[in-house]
Amino acid sequence: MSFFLQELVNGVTTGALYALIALGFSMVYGVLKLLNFAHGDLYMVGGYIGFFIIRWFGGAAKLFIPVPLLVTIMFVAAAVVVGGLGVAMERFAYRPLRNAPRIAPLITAIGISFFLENAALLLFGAQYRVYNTPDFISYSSGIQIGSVSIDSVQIMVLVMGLFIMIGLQQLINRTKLGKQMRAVAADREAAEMFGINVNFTIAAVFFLGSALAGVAGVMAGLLFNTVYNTIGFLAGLKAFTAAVVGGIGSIPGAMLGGLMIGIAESFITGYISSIYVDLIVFGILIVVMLVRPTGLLGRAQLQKV
Amino acid sequence: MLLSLDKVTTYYGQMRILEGISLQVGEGELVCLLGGNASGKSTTLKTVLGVVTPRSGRVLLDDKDVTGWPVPQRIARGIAIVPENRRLFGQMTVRENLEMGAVLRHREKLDDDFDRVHALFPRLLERRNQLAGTLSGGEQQMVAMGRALMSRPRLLLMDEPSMGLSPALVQQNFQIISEVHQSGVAVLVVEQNAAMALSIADRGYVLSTGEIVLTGSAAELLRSEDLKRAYLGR
Amino acid sequence: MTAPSQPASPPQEGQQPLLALDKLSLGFGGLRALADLDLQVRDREIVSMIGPNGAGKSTVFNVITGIYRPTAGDVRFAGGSIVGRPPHIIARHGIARTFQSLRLFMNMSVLENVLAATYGSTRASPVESVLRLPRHRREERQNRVLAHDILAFFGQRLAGYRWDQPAYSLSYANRRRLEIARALATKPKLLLLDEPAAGMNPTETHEITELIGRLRDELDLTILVIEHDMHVVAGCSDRVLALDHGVKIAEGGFDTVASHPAVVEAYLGRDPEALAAEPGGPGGSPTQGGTKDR
Amino acid sequence: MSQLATDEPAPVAPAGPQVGADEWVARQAQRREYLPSWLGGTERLVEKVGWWPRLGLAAAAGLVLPLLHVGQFQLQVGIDSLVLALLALGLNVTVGWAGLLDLGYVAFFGFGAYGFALVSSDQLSAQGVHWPAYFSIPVVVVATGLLGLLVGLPSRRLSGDYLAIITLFFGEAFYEITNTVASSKLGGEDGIVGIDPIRGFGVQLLSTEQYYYLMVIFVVGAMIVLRLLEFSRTGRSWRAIRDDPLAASAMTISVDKVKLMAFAFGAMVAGLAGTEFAAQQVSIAPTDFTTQYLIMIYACLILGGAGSIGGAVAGALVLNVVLDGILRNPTYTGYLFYGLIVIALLVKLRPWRRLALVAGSTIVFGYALHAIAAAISHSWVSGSLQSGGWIASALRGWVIVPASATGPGDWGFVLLICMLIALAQVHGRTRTLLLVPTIYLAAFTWETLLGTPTNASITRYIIIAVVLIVMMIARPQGLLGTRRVEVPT
Amino acid sequence: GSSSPSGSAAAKSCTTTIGMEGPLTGPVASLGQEQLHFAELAVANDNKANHTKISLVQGDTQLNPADATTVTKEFVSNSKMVAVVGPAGSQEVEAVGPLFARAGMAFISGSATDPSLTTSGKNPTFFRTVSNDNVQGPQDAHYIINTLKPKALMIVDDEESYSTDLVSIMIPIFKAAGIKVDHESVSQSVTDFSSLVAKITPAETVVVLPWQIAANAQQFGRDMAQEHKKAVIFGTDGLYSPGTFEIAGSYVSSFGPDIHTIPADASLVAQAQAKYGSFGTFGPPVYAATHVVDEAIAAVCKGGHAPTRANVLAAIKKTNESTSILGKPISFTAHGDPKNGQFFLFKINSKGTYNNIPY
Ligand SMILES: Nc1ncnc2c1ncn2[C@@H]1O[C@H](COP(=O)(O)OP(=O)(O)OP(=O)(O)O)[C@@H](O)[C@H]1O
Ligand SMILES: Nc1ncnc2c1ncn2[C@@H]1O[C@H](COP(=O)(O)OP(=O)(O)OP(=O)(O)O)[C@@H](O)[C@H]1O
Ligand SMILES: [Mg+2]
Ligand SMILES: [Mg+2]
Repeated sequence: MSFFLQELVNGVTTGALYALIALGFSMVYGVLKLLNFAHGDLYMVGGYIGFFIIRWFGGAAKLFIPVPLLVTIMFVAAAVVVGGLGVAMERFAYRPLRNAPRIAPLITAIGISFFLENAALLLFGAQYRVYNTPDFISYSSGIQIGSVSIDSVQIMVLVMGLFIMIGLQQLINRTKLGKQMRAVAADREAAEMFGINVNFTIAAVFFLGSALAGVAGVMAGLLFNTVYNTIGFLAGLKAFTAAVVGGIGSIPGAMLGGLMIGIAESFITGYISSIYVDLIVFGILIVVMLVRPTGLLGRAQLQKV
Repeated sequence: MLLSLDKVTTYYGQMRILEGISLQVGEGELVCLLGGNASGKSTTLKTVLGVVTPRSGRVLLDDKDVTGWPVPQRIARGIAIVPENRRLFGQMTVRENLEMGAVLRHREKLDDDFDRVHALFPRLLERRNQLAGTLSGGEQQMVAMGRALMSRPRLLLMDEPSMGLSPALVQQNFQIISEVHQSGVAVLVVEQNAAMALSIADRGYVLSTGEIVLTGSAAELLRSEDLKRAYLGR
Repeated sequence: MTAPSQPASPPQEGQQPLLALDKLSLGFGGLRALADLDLQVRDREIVSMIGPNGAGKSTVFNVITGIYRPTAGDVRFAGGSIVGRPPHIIARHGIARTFQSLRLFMNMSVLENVLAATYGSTRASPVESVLRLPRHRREERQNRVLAHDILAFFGQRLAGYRWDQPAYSLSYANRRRLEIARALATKPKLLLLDEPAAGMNPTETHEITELIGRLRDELDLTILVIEHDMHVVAGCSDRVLALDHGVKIAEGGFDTVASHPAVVEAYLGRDPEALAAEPGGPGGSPTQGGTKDR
Repeated sequence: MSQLATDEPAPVAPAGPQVGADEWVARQAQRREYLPSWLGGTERLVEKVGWWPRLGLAAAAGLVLPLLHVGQFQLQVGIDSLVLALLALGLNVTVGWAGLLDLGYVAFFGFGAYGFALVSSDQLSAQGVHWPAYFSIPVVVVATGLLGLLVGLPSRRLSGDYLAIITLFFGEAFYEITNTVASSKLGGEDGIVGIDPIRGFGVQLLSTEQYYYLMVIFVVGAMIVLRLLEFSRTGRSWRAIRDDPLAASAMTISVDKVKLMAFAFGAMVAGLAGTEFAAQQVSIAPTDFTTQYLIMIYACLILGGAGSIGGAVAGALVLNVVLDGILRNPTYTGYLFYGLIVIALLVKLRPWRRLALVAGSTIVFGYALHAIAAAISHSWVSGSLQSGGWIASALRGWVIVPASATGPGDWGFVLLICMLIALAQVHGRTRTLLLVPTIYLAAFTWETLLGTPTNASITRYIIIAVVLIVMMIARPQGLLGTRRVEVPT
Repeated sequence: GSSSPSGSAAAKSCTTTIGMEGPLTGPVASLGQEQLHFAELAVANDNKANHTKISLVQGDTQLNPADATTVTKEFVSNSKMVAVVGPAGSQEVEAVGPLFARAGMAFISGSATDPSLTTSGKNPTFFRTVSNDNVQGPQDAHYIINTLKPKALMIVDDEESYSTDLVSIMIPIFKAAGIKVDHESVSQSVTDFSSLVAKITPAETVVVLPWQIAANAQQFGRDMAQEHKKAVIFGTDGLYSPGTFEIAGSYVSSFGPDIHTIPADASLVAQAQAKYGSFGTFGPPVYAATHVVDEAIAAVCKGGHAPTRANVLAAIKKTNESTSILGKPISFTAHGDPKNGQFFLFKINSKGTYNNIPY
């Protein structure tokens, strides 16, 4: 039983992280119908920002500021910088393609992804950068229930993930900006005709989505300790999967999709074998997709003829 | 003048659509814009709204040059549109669509406006929680009209507002346009049904391949042999 | 008053109708879009469907063509039930349609839009096409003749020099015409037209009315039209069917239906006499001389 | 139906603008879609030559190439490009025409390669299985087509991006199976080695030249087949379901069947490419068939213009020749870098006097800055230039190269990106003004960071990334693609 | 530097080019970039010492056989190039071996360890500075069986050639010794091991990680600590990375000692760290390989011959360095394997330092 719970905790944590990346991916998709394959690389940049902040404040073992402050700075800096990067990316590379065929931005996304990966390689080097989280957030600071342990980073990831999801859901359904986002998603030109600032709205979506990726990058650094220039690829793939399986464009869907994949991976590793984990996860997802062709929480594209 | 276009030339990419259009709409006037298919009527409305910017010429609102202004600022000066093909937000409910009409009206109570729209189109009250994309063509047209009225415009642009409506609704629609007009709102309406449109309009313009070829009071236009020959028959 | 080309009469007993709707019902969630709808259409008949917006007219088309599946009832075409068949099979049986919101193949040329619709009536496999075997060549030749003939129906409106232009470059009215042409290319027996005159000016509307008549006369088609323009309805239909809330409220000749109190109440909003006499149309308007002057 | 032919008079174009006529708009659109000036002229010229003569010319050029004294390496780049071209052609059917976003496509390529390798090597048994090519290639290609059918099956229920994810799973699963799960049978990470060359009827293809010719023949053959298909019943139905599947089904097209055919056909082309790849490479491994390579195929297709046969091939040739043929050589890379800057200025800066102004100011700016830097500290300018030849002599004394270049180079790079983004924001005079330091900064970054030998491989990817982004901004429909409208659903 | 007449004469005649193949970008760029840096370092140092003018040309393979083929054809058709360092992966060597053989060009890998590369006879011009898995696998397995005496163990490969080859050599030995083996597999790009760690049973007192990325192993160890698992990690080559992998009580077997701890290498270590920052275990063997090539070229030149491919190949075959950066002599068997491939075993103490212990 405790093994089951431990795997559940592990799966939920990883899943929450996937979900966070998927959220941003899904938001951008929802508004622009754009598969932003560069999203994973923004996550990578977030990871690096976290690393360099730890280093600027003395390094993991010799921090000269309190840990909560450090973590806050890490999250804020990653959110702001990566969010800004997302906005710049939209302005520079995607905006000229607004009216292009849908497949065109796919190549731009690939170009941006190449660019970010290799610029990171150029600027930050190829070494694996290590956060050394346990040096400043000790494992014993978490909670221990029987033989199941949940450390404080895991708790932080879960709590933040939950809050961000609820926040986003509120933002989109309740606030004016959220309504504007949905309107732009539904019909960009019509939205413009009613006075919605489309450029601003899209920039806001990119900022939020990218900032989430940045935050997720820091979280991943804290959880898994390692950052390097190509971690974005796998993360982007997972995010894409989570978003689609949950129902692309749907916020709770992305969350659910991420959690599902995280937990499935964890249990398959635990109960079957890590060798088959990807295959089995794919198998499960294919079945899910065939049973619900629009994803778990996706709404069927309505077709009024 | 509430609205005037001064020698406006508009392109889509490399394609010239409007060529030196000049047109006026006075405060509280009902002006109709006629023309054959693809003559640039919708483009004219889009130019007024600012969705497309002219390459040369000026757009004046209240005698102020707004040519380079973005759409939201123009809308804030009291323009609203019933776009061609309705352009509803299909994945949003009827109610939300109506709200989007008033998106620039900050922190105001919208209840009165909802009541007014619902009074005009009771069907919309009945269907307020249906997704707009699943409405029938005519129902969608009602939402489009209601949405435009939500912003309490001073100048209402309408692009073929009666397309796809039942005869009763077409009647009602023209009546609504008249009422709106009588309440002091200026209206610039594009219609295929020239005779009907002219019967309620003050003045009219006829567009042909991007140029204004005829203009005059509604009564003059109705009598004009040119219009009969050129627009109503061939 | 424009007289229909054939006197309106209910379908005769004994003669098998080409299309028969039998207690057709369809609901969307809580909404009843169609309720126990019966309709019989004989060969070479032009039947118009009118009704207020949201009455379920387009839905009838969607059910007939297999895009929606009715919750109850039956659709019989040329004697056999076609409920549950996929759209392309129904289309191959001989039912073609146009869409209220245009659905052309926007990036294909005018000619190709028409040719694409011959898929069901041709057989050449990819291998035959690549090797240019006789069957492919014969079919292509026939298709071209067919396309030419169909497009010729629209006279100058879809004249030859624009056959190679992509459909998106056409004006709204021409797109509507192309939709009809494309539907004709499936070699249908029954043609369903959903608001063919929407977005057209009075002259063009008149053209469409004439076209519908010619299609029946020259191609022996049976036609079901949805239209809100009373000039079209009056000008071409043998029989008119009025729907409201998915229920048939009147059926018969134009005059009968148009003066039916329920129809006037729910749909026309006022007296049909006044409607037909209103300015702008071919029916006794001041511009009538202009429209006939070709 | 031919009795329908009416005796309408031949269509005449109306003279002058006419109310209610939209002829002129259509005409105008046609006339104006050309690029301005000489570019448009070239485009029109190319269009005058018909499709088939153009193909003939291209094929002849391809066949003549090896006679022009090119090395093994150039030929290998040619083969790689042609394999990519063949793959892009197949993908064009599924993605470009039928509009099915197939992200598992690379697995068909891998399947073809593994299929061929298994029946042409010692992998399956001690003595091995060694089928002759005229037997093995058709079998493998057909098997790949069947696999395509199988993978395409979900496309009957799923659409758009949901289909994309299923096919992506399939691609990843293929990698997993070859790499990890079935490693004992398929050789695991080491793949399959010792694959037979293409052989049969007593002939064996061994040399690079022979494979090059074979690939030219295959690519040209595929182009011919696809062209013949494009305007046939099948090709039309593919393009129709892309634009509007629902309307297609109402127009007698059996959408499911047509989709499956598109999948299968694309897969067969990929399978064919796989067999050639395996035979030519002699050994294959799972890492040859990764998502990275899939991305490359997509890049070729879209860069060239999705939906265009010539575009798919052109995209593959351009991209791969730039990536492998040019950017692997640091000297060429330098030329390309400075050349692109100059061309961009030439194309973008009008009138000429503005260009002269910018060029002049940049030169003055550089020398002034260099002089100031040299006056402050010699170490600021004592680094060595990375470019060689005449570029170096032109830049000496103009661009600052500090003795220790890494730090400043990094910051220069970051600053350069910021400047470029800023350039996209501003217009008019500010932009002209900003151009000067940006050009200078570009040269500085090149000489201190991007152009250094250590970074050559990274720079190669950075340049290709920038080229992809800029190309898409400049021509969203791709090199040879045509403008299309997406029909909103 | 000195300016002896013989030195400048050698420099004049001894101008040549060598190639370097490795995954310089892409998913395993960390590995390839380190190799590149050490190759550059070696060329620079050796040029200075031998008064040669060898220049290094890089070719990015992304660990991809097809790319390696393209790069190799480029190198082979470059008439100035006389020998190549790399490629990194065994599957790449497999793909390019025949090409090098046909060109008569030597190539020396610093990381391809598949035993069959040298035994198959298909790669006559191939050399390597690392020992193959047939040496390391059994040696490690027997040490684990005899000294650590586990009842059951977990062995996790990283889906790369090196790792799976080693695992497939070790597993039969463990099984024969009656040890229950749980074989798992995670790709190098995975950085989350918590689920895997949760699977370690109390009976599994040893976890074998034949991995190449030390940071991943460190994370694995941390996940174990977090879930209170007490098993001992036994790693191989790639985990040898003081400062990165420092889970106390772990064992690491390595083809060479830590060059950080070899007094003779001190200046080199300082030089590398100053120029490229910290490094792991992929660089030094490539330094050794490059050094072998450099020395061979210098020897050919000293002998008064032109540094042609054939001459350099012959000189490399004769390599006999009494010492090297790897802290052991380098010479090659007839197949190109390093002679007396020797391995070292280390145990990490609680301060994270590596102590050499006897096998
Ligand atoms: N977004 C666009 N991009 C390119 N061309 C366009 C665009 N919108 C319209 N056009 C072209 O501009 C021309 C004029 O279009 P416009 O919509 O203004 O005509 P209209 O008078 O409203 O016609 P209709 O009666 O059919 O609505 C048309 O030929 C159309 O093809
Ligand atoms: N896919 C759907 N989902 C939900 N409701 C639908 C759907 N399709 C149609 N409806 C509803 O069914 C009713 C009938 O629609 P239909 O399109 O048949 O009307 P119509 O008679 O064609 O009207 P109009 O003349 O305005 O086109 C409408 O109230 C519409 O809202
Ligand atoms: Mg219009
Ligand atoms: Mg309808």
